[in-house]
Amino acid sequence: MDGLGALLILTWLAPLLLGLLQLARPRTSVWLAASAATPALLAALFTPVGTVVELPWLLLGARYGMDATAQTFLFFTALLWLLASIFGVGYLAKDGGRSRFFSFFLLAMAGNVGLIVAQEMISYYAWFALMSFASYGLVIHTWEDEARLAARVYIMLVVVGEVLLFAALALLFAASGALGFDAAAGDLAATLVFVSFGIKAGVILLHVWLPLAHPAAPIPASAVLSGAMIKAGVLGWLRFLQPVDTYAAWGEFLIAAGLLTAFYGALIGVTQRNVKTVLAYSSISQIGLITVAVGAWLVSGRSDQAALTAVLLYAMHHALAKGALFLGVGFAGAGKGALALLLLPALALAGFPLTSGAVAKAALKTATATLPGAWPALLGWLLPLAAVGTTLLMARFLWLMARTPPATKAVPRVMWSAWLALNVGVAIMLFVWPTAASAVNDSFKPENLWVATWPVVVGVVVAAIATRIVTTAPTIPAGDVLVLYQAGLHALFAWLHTVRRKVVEAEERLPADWGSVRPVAFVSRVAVQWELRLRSNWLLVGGALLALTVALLTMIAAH
Amino acid sequence: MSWENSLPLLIFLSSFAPGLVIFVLDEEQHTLRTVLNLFGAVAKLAMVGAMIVGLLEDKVYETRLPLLPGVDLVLRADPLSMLFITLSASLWMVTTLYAIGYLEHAPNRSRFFGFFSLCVSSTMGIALAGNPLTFLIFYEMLTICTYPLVVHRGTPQAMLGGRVYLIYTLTGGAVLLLAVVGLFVLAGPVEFTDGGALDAVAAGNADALRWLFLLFIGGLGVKAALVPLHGWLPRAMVAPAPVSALLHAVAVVKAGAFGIVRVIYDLYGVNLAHDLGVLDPLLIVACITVIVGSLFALNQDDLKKRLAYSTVSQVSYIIIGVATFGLLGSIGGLLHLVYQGIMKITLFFCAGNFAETLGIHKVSEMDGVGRRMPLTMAAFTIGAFGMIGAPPTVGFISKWFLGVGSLAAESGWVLAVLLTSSALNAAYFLPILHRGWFKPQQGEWPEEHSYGRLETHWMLLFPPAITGVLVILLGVFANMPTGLLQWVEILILREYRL
Amino acid sequence: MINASVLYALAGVVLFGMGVYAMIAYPHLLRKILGMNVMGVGVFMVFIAISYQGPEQRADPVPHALVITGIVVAVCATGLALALATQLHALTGSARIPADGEE
Amino acid sequence: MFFDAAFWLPLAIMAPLTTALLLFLLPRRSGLLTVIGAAATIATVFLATLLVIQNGAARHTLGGWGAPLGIDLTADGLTVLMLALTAIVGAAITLYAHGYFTHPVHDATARTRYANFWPLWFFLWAALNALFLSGDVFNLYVTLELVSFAAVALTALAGKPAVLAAAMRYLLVGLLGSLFYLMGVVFLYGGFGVLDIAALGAVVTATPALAAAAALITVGLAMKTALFPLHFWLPPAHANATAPVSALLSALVIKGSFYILLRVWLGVLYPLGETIAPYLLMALGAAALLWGSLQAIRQTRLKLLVAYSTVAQIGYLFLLMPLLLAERNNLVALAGVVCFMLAHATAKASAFLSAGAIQLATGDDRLASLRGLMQIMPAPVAAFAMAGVSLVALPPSGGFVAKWFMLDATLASGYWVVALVIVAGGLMAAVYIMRVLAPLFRQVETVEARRVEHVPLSMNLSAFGLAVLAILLSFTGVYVLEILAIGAPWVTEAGL
Repeated sequence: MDGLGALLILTWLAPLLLGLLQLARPRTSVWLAASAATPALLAALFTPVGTVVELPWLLLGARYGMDATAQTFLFFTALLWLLASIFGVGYLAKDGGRSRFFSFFLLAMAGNVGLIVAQEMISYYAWFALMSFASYGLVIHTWEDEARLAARVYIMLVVVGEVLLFAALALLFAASGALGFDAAAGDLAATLVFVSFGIKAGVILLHVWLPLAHPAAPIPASAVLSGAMIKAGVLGWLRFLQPVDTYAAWGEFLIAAGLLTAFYGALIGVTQRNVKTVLAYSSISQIGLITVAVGAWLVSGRSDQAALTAVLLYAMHHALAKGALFLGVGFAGAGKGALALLLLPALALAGFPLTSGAVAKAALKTATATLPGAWPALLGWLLPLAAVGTTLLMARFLWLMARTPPATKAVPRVMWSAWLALNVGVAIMLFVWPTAASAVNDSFKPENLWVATWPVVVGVVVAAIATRIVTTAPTIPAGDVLVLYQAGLHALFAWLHTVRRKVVEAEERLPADWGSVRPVAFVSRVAVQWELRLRSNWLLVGGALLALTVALLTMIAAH
Repeated sequence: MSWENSLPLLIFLSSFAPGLVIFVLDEEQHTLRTVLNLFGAVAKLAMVGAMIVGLLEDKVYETRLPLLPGVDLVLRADPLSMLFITLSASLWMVTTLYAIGYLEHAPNRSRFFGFFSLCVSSTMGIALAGNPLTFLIFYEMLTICTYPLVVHRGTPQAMLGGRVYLIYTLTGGAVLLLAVVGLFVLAGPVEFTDGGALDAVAAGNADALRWLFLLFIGGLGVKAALVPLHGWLPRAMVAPAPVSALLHAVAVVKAGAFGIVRVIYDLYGVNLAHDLGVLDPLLIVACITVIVGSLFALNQDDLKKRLAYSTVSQVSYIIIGVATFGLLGSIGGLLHLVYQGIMKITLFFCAGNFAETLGIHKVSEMDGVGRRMPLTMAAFTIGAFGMIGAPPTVGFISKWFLGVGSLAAESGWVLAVLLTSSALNAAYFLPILHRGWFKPQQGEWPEEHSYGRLETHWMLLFPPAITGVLVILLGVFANMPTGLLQWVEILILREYRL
Repeated sequence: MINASVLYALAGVVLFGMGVYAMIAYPHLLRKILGMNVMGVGVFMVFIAISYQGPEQRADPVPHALVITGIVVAVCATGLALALATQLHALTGSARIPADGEE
Repeated sequence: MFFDAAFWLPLAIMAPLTTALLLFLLPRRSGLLTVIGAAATIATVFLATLLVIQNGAARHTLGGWGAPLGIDLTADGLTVLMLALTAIVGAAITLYAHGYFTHPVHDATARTRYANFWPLWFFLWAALNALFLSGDVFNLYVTLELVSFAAVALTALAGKPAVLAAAMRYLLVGLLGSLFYLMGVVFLYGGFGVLDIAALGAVVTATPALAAAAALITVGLAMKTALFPLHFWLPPAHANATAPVSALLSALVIKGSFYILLRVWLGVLYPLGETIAPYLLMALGAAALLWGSLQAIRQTRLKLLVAYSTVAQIGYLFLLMPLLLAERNNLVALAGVVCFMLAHATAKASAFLSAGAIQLATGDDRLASLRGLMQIMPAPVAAFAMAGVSLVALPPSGGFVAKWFMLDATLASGYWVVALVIVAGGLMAAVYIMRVLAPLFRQVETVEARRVEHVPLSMNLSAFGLAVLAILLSFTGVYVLEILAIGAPWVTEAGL
């Protein structure tokens, strides 16, 4: 293991150790914690693709490495975590639970970073679990009612996800006999992978925790939850599903599911009144588009790099933009400047030309162009429509932000610098990122410029009209279909409770005290009575004596 | 008798003899008792270490005393017994330390530590037993020696718990006795052999062997707490925490599970057991136990009771492993034999700490306990995640092998059972963690003691800390060369005669 | 064909039976002790009867020796029994065995 | 001469008998005399035992007269085992009695009465040794009566009305039983013209005389052995006697009559072994086991509980009758029965002795008053617990070895129902033993310790020693089997 390899290990080791240190010694400098993502960032920039570190003694034989996918993911993840933690230093300056927050924050970071550089299933699973469980501390941090509800829903889905993922892992291992990422098992395994990572990513119907949890967490945590952590689900699909022929149908399913998610997120999102909930639904909507890209990747096969590139670019674009938007919530009421600055990530998300969103959309279009059947045509219509939805969401978001009453205190400088840095990232990163070069070129093509522009315009117009017409917007509670799930869950728990009560009753019927069991008690009482008679009545004994003698005689004589 | 051949006996005596001496000690001879206890524990650990080294050099350690015509009392070291004995010797060491701290001011300490030592001696005997009769002898001895520990407090509740314990375990012992004698009548004096010892009599006796298997499992299943034979376990919870820890992790419950392992691997032989078709019914019973045990644990407000039901469920993971025909599942089962011990002992240590330091006995009293006792709560957290089977704890490692093992054995439904259990484990452990770490404290602790700078007495704090760290380290470094995993793999290959 | 020795033997058996009956049926201790003696006499009669070996031969001497021993034993038994009975009478004022109930 | 076992056989009777006579004459010297007498008896018994083990069965013709008129003493493996058992248990009880009868809780008159223990006990010892050594069926009758007389007198020693009644009943039952036996002997002699067991064994055939003899002998001895339902006399006698006497009665006296039963069936009545009579005995044994255990469980007094335990455990002795008799060379079954006698004798003696110590110290033998005694008198409690382990037949203990042999024999012959009864008996024994032990662990509310009388070391030592022996007997199974084979005519090679 050379220095660059060591750096690869340090990506997760640093936040892990610093997180534990923070847990054990709450007085530790918070800046140390804030810098924990630095090794990951450095590794993303300097560790060459193809670096592999084998640690056979770790877990069941661990393998870490850098590939193109990991590089992109690691870069935006590390960047977002770094800036979010710097932001957090300011945001939580007055918070009594700051060190505890940072402990969980760093542990979640270690998980997020670790799963990106992991190159086999067990390590991925381990880091995924660490990230998921540690995030509980982030979601519940404020201890408000919403946070506690959100945390409850969150942890349930985490457990379900973990359990299903374990099953998927086992099936994949059973199929291939190895722990690497190149196994493909049957439909059951694929279903499990889809669902377990779908929960994390927030695909339609599996998304219910997301609109609750992302808003409930403190802002820096929301940023990484929405920006970085849900991408772990996407990465999971990339790692655990293989673009092989048997999975082509799954690809089409993913495309369909992604489209549904994209529209569904937008539809529900515009009805929300909490800025962060709007953003959370926007994340769901965007994840839908990334899911489309992943589906395209599954359909198009291993040889076609376009789809994979689309996934990576879209993930990076969304991570940075959504991160910037969430951090921006911290500047609500901080004046016109902040609001204006928010336009950048908002437009980027909507895919307006010259923004990272346009680049990502161009990549997505290239990726979907080669799809079989009616897909390209269909997507050609639906993707811009999705962008309309996104625009509406962003409009709703900005409108809500603008209506926030002015804040009384000035925002600390640390937060400003972190946010600004992230906005710079949003502005330039996709334009300088090496693998994005062709997508950048594509995005400047006239037809693409047109496709990028009109939905935004339409969206803005619709939004403008809507603010006039719609006076009473319908309110859909955050988590939407969660209500249905809760009903189902209640039924399940009621059933479980009945089962449990029945078993407990059965268990209680196992007697502890045999003496009090009625037949036993009866027999022993009768026995004691007769024994006393036997002991005081010679005739009884004499009878027994004679009977025995006669019995023996007959028995012997009978022979 | 050469040195090598007396070593198993010495290992037995290293706790037996101190135990006997402790009985006659005065209540106040605290120091001498502690010295005796710790000396025994250290000496035993040293001898076990020497034995492991020797076994690697292919030495044979076997103590043989004539007992009955044709059947000797055999104490022998083989890889499987070393697995169990290493576990129990190490955990005994830790538990002794804990018990000394726990019972510092309690009455009847001489009696307690005397039986405590005898209990461990019996466990050593069970581990080293080289034939069914020897196993039975120590198995019953364990039953007897544990009773005074269970009823140690002498409260009506304790007496009831003890009585139920005896009713169950003695009945189980009687069934086991029938099995052992029946086997002796059928097959003559057999000894535990890698890969099984009954091949010679298997032909033509299939039905008899199946009945005997039923008796064996019936007898051992009581201690292993297979549903519906588990009723004693939650009631035995009235015992002091170190006893519960020992009972659940090393001694009684584990003895039952170990016995089942022995019967399947070294008596019947896993191949023969598979051919007889007795593994699948056992697997089903174990699966039912896993689920039912977890279900019981839900909503159980008494912390130790919750842990007890969790044991019911977890020990059957071991049974699932050995009842799954295939290398991977078997590895998982044996790994869990060790891992479950470490995890459960951690949890019980922590439960004991809460009870002893703050007077907390119920889950509902645990709000905010993590801030008052962070280290204990951390250890508890690790143990709990181990039980759920989250990586990188040891619980994950064994669950992984069990899971892929069940798939390899083409009984995928077992995987579903395991995962349901995991989810249920999460359902009853995570709320505890939530209370401990996140909920704010409500009111005063029921009964708080102060221990200066540390959150509790150091003798109470170190044991869970050590075992908690082990839960992580053994999981993280599971694949270390010459580690446990390799050991178990070699062992299993021998059992399958591969 | 019943000859004298068989008759004696049968009488002995009958005596034995009467003794058993007396020991069982009569609560008074003295009757019990007497019953015991009657039983003994019955046994001895049978014993002596079987020593008859026909008109030509002398009687078998062994049963005689045994019966003498037996009488000694019976006398001892009677003595012991009477001593105990006296004691019991002295202590309880009754010459019956008190009903044995739970204390 | 000294290396001939036969030389020592009469001495094994003479030594205790002489001691008994001397004790009658010189009651003031009882301390010294008992020590010398016990030592001499034990020494001769052990010499005889060792020599028999080494050289095989021995026969001594008293006065050189020889059968039929003379009396022969015979010793084979079974004999020496019983002799040794009597010596060991007797020695422990002797030691115990020294502490017990001189204890200051007894008043002067009681102590004077108790002085009679010593000659009676040595007389009993002599009678038991004579019983085990007797080689003909009439001698067995005489020794049986002698044992019975000594036992009755010892029972009456306690002096209370209840115990006198019990002794009276005991005597009458004993006489009834032995007269039945004698009648059986008469039939044997009438039928076959010999009394020597070995000689009888050579000539017996299944005739009506043998049948009548079998019925009478069996019933008589079953009564004296207190086999259910003829056990009614035992609990009051054993429970009300003084502790050393209870131990003697339960441990040794009962075994005397069973020994005769075993001898006579194996040596003489075996032609009837194929009938269903042994199955009746087996059924009664099973009934005794279950009935006695049930009664023991229901008792509230310690000594009555132990006495009923004896009623129950006698059942074990009869359970294997069909096995023993149908195939006379079933050495495993025989070993089971004999091991059981050894284990039961030591364990039950220890149980009675420790119960006696507790009763002496607390003046109370209700189970409820045992609470909290563990700290105050650990030695008797520990002894009782260890004896209990053997009575329940948990490993490792003598009782377990016996149970192992029994189960082995029954399962090997397919009597699995009997095996189940054996196991059930063990479990029920556990229940009544725990009824004694559990209260000992109960929490005591008052901090102040209960006041109890001091228990002398000799008592503790003997109770504890016997209990340890009951445990250590677990290592004797192999040797018992070997010794039993010595001079046993019914053992063929196939049986080993």
